[in-house]
Amino acid sequence: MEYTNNYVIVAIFIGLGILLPVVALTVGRWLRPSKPTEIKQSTYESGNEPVGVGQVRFNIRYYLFALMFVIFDVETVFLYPWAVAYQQLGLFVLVEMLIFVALLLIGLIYAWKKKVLKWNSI
Amino acid sequence: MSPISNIQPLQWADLATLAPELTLVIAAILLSLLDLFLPRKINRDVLGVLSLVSVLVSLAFVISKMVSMGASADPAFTAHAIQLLGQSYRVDDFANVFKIIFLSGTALILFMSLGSIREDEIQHKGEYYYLLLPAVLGAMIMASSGDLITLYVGLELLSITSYILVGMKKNDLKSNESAFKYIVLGSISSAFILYGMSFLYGMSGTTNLAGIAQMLSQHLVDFKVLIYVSFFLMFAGFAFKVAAAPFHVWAPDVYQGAPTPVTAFLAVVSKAAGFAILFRIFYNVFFPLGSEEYTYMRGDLTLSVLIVAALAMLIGNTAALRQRNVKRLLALSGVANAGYLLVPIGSFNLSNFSEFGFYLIAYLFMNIGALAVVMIVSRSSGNDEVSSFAGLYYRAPFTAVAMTIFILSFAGIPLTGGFMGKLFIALGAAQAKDYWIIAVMIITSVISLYYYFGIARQMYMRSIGEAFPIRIPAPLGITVWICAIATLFLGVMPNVIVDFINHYFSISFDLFIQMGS
Amino acid sequence: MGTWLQEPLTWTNFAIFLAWGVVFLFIVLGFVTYAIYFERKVIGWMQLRIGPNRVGPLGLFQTLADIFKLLIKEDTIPRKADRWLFILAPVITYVPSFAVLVVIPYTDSLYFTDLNVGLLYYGALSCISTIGIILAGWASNNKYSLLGGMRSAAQMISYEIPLVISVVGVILLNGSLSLRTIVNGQGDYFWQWNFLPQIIGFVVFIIAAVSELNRTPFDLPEAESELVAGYHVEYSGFRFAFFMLAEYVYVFAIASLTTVLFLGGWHAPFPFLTFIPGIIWFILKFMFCVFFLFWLRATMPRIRVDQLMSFGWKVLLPLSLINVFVTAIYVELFIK
Amino acid sequence: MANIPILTLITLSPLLGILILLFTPANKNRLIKTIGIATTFIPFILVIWMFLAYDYSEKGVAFEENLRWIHMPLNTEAYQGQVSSYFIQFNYHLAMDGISLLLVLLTAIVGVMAAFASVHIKKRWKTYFILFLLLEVGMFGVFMARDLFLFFLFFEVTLVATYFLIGIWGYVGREKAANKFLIYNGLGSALMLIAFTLLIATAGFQVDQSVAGQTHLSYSGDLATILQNLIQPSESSVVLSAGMQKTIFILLLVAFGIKLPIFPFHTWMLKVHNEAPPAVVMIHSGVLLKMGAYGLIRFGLFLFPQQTESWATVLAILGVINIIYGAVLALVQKEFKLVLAYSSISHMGVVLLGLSALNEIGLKGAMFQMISHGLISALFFLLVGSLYERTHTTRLDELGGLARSMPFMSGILLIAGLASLGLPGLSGFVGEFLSFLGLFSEMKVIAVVGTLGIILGAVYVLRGVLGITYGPMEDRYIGIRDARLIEAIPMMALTAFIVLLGVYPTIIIDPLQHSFEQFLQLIKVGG
Amino acid sequence: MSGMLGSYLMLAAILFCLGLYGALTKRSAVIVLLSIELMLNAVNLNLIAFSKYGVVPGLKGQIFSLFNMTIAAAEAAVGIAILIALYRNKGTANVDEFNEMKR
Repeated sequence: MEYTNNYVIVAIFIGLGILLPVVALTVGRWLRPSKPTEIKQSTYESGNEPVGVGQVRFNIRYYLFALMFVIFDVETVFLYPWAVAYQQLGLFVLVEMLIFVALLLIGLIYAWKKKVLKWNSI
Repeated sequence: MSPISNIQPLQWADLATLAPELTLVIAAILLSLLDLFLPRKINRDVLGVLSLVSVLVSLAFVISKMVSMGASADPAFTAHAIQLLGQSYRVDDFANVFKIIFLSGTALILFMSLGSIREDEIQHKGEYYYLLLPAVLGAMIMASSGDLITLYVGLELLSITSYILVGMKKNDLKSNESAFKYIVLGSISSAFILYGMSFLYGMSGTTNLAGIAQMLSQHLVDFKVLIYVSFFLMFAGFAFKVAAAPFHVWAPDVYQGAPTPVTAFLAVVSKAAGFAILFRIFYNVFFPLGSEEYTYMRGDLTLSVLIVAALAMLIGNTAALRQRNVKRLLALSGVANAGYLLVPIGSFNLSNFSEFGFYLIAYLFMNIGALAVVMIVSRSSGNDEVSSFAGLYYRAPFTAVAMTIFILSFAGIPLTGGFMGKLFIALGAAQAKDYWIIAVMIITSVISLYYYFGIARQMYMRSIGEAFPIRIPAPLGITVWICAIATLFLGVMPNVIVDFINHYFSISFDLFIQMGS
Repeated sequence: MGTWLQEPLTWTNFAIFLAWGVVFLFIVLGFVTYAIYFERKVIGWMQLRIGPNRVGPLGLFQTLADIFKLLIKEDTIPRKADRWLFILAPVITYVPSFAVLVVIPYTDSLYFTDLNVGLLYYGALSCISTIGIILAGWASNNKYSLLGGMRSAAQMISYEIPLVISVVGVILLNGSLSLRTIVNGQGDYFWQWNFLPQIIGFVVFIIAAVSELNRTPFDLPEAESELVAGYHVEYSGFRFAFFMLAEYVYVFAIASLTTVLFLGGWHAPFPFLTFIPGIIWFILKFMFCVFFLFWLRATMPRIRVDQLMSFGWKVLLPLSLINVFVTAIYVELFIK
Repeated sequence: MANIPILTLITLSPLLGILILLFTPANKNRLIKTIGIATTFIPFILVIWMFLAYDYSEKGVAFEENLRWIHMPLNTEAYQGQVSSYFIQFNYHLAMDGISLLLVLLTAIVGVMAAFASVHIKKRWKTYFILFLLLEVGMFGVFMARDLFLFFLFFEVTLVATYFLIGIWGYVGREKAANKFLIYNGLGSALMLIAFTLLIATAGFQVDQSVAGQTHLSYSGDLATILQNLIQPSESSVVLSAGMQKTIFILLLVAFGIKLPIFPFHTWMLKVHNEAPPAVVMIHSGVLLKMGAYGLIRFGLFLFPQQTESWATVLAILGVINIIYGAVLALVQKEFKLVLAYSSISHMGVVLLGLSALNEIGLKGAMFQMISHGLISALFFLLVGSLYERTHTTRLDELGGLARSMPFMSGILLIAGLASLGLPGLSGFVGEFLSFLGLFSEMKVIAVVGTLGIILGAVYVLRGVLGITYGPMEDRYIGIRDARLIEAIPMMALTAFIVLLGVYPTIIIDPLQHSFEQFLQLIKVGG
Repeated sequence: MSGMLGSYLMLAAILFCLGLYGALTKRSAVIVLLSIELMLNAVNLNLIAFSKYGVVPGLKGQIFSLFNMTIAAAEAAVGIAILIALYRNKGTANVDEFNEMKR
């Protein structure tokens, strides 16, 4: 069984995926006009003069959600192998995973109570 | 899929063995929920009391387990360890001794925090109380693990919780900053440990300590270089965790920035836990090496442990000379003490674990006691400078006397636990014929006299203008005196502890993890 | 197609793989072209409009014209932009969208690869697009873009979790991450398809998937009324086209994935209908999914950002976890 | 009589005072002083009684107490089945021989006198007397302990107590002095501890097979065991290599040399003499310095006779350097306390000389010199304390003609001076004479050079003493009064002892008779 | 396949060193945290290489790396949380300016 073949195809797909933008943009470069002006290249701000810096400080909420994501996403690292092997394992494994997920749920409740999940502005 | 069928799941019966750990887990969960749903106006000291209770319950479980195991053990020590989960978790007397140390240290810290932590210092007192539980749980897992994975999980449970605890003073810049330094350097050290572990795994194909030991000793010749590499990587990481020089740079900053009880936790429980795995891994994996023509290898490894020990003593003690902040000073003294504690690990002799355990216990009491005094003093003066001790003798004579006891113990003056511990360690090293390390130990203690007695000088020989008495919260006062009495007791009657350890502990059955079973 | 996978890797085989890849690429591009057309038509129809009808018969060449327009349009890169990231961002967004398609099985024999971690592969790669979007927002050095990018990131990561967990139920039932095995696990009666036993998971999956696509009602990152166009406000010409392309390729991917995971893939709804080839069934189901997505867009208003976040965390996530356990207990009781 | 633990009683009797003091209100100043002074009499009386009851022919065997204290088991797994127990053992072992007896006696006497002198202490009497009595416990213990661990313990007790006594009650420079004291002595005790550790781990090893089928291994700090193993090793004991012996000997030499003090390590002691309260200096100069010499005899000479022999010349040279250096510097000091400090260095040089003779006369001389110097310097500092009380200075250029306003104290000062310069008939003479006599038979040149120092001694003592008592008196000293009764009593008592020893030296030479016998035998055998 | 193993190990070593270098020298706190993740991932690579091409191939290495990922995530989460608190109080994420405590 040449299992590697699967990954060769994966590689081909990724390669094609990269190739398309490269080709398209290169072709586009030949076809499209290029007449840059100062105004064209300025930052768009609904037609007004840009104010302040573009890279504004964003809401702290974003970080909190990022943290939550990191924690819960990694949980799936355990859920997936568990789910795959589940049918071959005993009842105890169910209990163990139940405990594991219950702990995470407690984490969710914690975040909930601490108003982490409440979005209050942009 | 054969590997799956090899996994030995947890049995219901194992839960009884895990009672101490489970107590803490359940308590931590329930307390965190309680904290969430309890109305704001209820004082969170309730949670502190409950945490303390759960730690004590867990301690009771550990002791009863230890006693029952000791009773059932036949003379050949065969039934001395209970192994769970395919030998990845292991309840033996080595672990139990450490667990007792961790739990009693945590209990003292919790007790002294009760009523003495101010709301403006730590805003979420409830969190502080129940976060100590997973931290100590991590330490317990570390002491009990027989497998690299379990070990690492325990280590990180402890570390990550400690990072949070250090940053507990959310609005205090120092606390934030020290937490950040701690997490950066702590994670780097974890990475080192992990990197070393990965080589161990690579050489043996297993993460079980016994399996690794077996493979390494069988294929020593093939892996010579890798063994050194993994040893030094792991040792660097562990030296970080126990704050041994030259990997100690984080300690002063972190100790200074952390809330004082957390400092005590880091100085005692966290450090002890680091030593627990250091001991376990080195004795299981690295030091049994050196059959026949490769004895030099073990020599190299132990020598490097001793060198780090010597460096820690030298650097810790000399750097402490310049400190004006008590917590930084204690951090550096902690570095030196890490050096003392490394000596029994690096020198082979017949009593190293009891020496080590004894000194660790002595260190626990003197350190917690000293930090409790620091708490008392900084409550009244608002800072942690050495100069805030000025005239303490006039303002709180008994506390000053207790502090003197701790200082004497730190400095290694007889009739205190600290002296006894150092003496035992020195004698052990002498048995192993590592004479030079004795010299380093004792000479550096002389250097330490200067800064330890600097505190005494402030307390007795300096005075501040008005000598109004200091108000001491009862739990703090009691903690100080428990520690002082324990320190003296250890100095006068060291037999009690040493006999206890020696009665239960057996090197070959408690420290080394056997294959099979 | 599956048989080639068994053969040793030679240059000839490689060339065949490559050829099929290119063919597939064009199929996908064709799909995108006409999906856009179809979408406009459907929405027009639902809103009692006509939709595109000028370019070509029935407006069939409208999209082609659009593409050509984009191709010859001048391409500006703002002076303040982080040039390299700006160029890279659309590529990063697009490449995973195409690469995930490799694991989708269309019939029992028509598939490109049969990775044993297929589902995981899909989840892992689709996450990368988020990075492209954030990069685009950041590199434009524009307030709208940045906010759009951040919103998109927040939304995507919030819905990623329910999405990923909702399929755990399917994995539990089949004991495999290979999509082909998962389809084979579903029977020829439609009630044997996963969407009924896994109804909670299915609903969560659909909602989360729509959100992942950044489509209405979850199209906040590109909310025209607030953020002008979100993260791609500074993009023009073909660079912009790649963001659109990525979005529609993901429509393709999600529709196929839904079909595969929950709608029985190439299986017929009843055994007596098996005489119709699997590929037809697949395409039917697939078309239905695509249509459903367009339908949603025409029907639903955009929801508020706070509603969006709390819905993801407070409803979908607990639901998907519950689903996992209900399924596990079901498997424990009835299957093992 | 043997049932009474007399040694423990002597050692720990000051603790009784401490206990009483703990429950005395801190503001009852007279009561505290009374308790403090009274407590020092208990050991004093006990020691006198013991001194009289001491049976020279029995070598003080009657006075020995040995209790098991710290018993630290070691792991026996390595020897499974062969060894039934394996442990480290430290005993509470006190004993008495001639050397100890004399020094304990000295301690008791100086202790009482210093307690009297403590009336000058101005503040915090309670803490002061607690520490003072603790110091006394330590000193008794040091001289009686026959276990290395116990010895070290008592040694450190004196260290800590003295540190606080200097640091809290000293003069302006007290903190620096206390620190210097601490660091030097800490270093000394550290070296000592290293030496002891090595000794315990090697010579302290013992195999006990007395019960059939049971082997008991032990490491012990017991001096008798170590002596046995070093001098007459059995086949089971660890034989120390020559290098090891040398290392340990040098470590001990430096450790006790700091305490003694031997020339390059002496600077700390000047500070202490200058800054500590006089009552503490009495103890310090009178007794604590002797601990160095005692340690050198007990652990250096007795345990390592061969090493001592080969190092005798070095010791002698060091002694001479001490004598000359001390004497020369004493000559040029302007501060009387420093004159005394340097004279102490000089006199301790004599002790070293006596020891390095390695014959009976020399050793006895050294011991005698220790006792005598203890008494004399105690007397000196008693006087200094009283003097400072009145004049608030002890600088020679600011003092003079005090004989007129305080004849009694001046007289005593003169006697002390004469004793110090070695006038026959006073105690100082006997010690110096015997020491030099002993050395003359061994190393003539060195002895001659040493004698020169003694001549210098006469000059600086007289310069100092006469400068204070005679000459022009400054006006501000006119009104000052002579000694009060509470000051006069200890002065007279000390003077009496000095005279007694001068005219009747055998009273303390006799007890020494047997103490050196074994050592001298070994020297002869080895030589 | 041992050549394979060697190159993986080398790659892991390079990544580890890069991470270490970044963690110790970079000025931006976020990059410091990222560098640490890089170190941890280098270890994961090592483990997986060993589990595939090692002397004794087996699944344990992969299991180990799963645990590592989780732990690394938790660590990163806490690290970012602490950094946010610090940033709120201090107003900068520049490591060089974290010098509140006396040397």
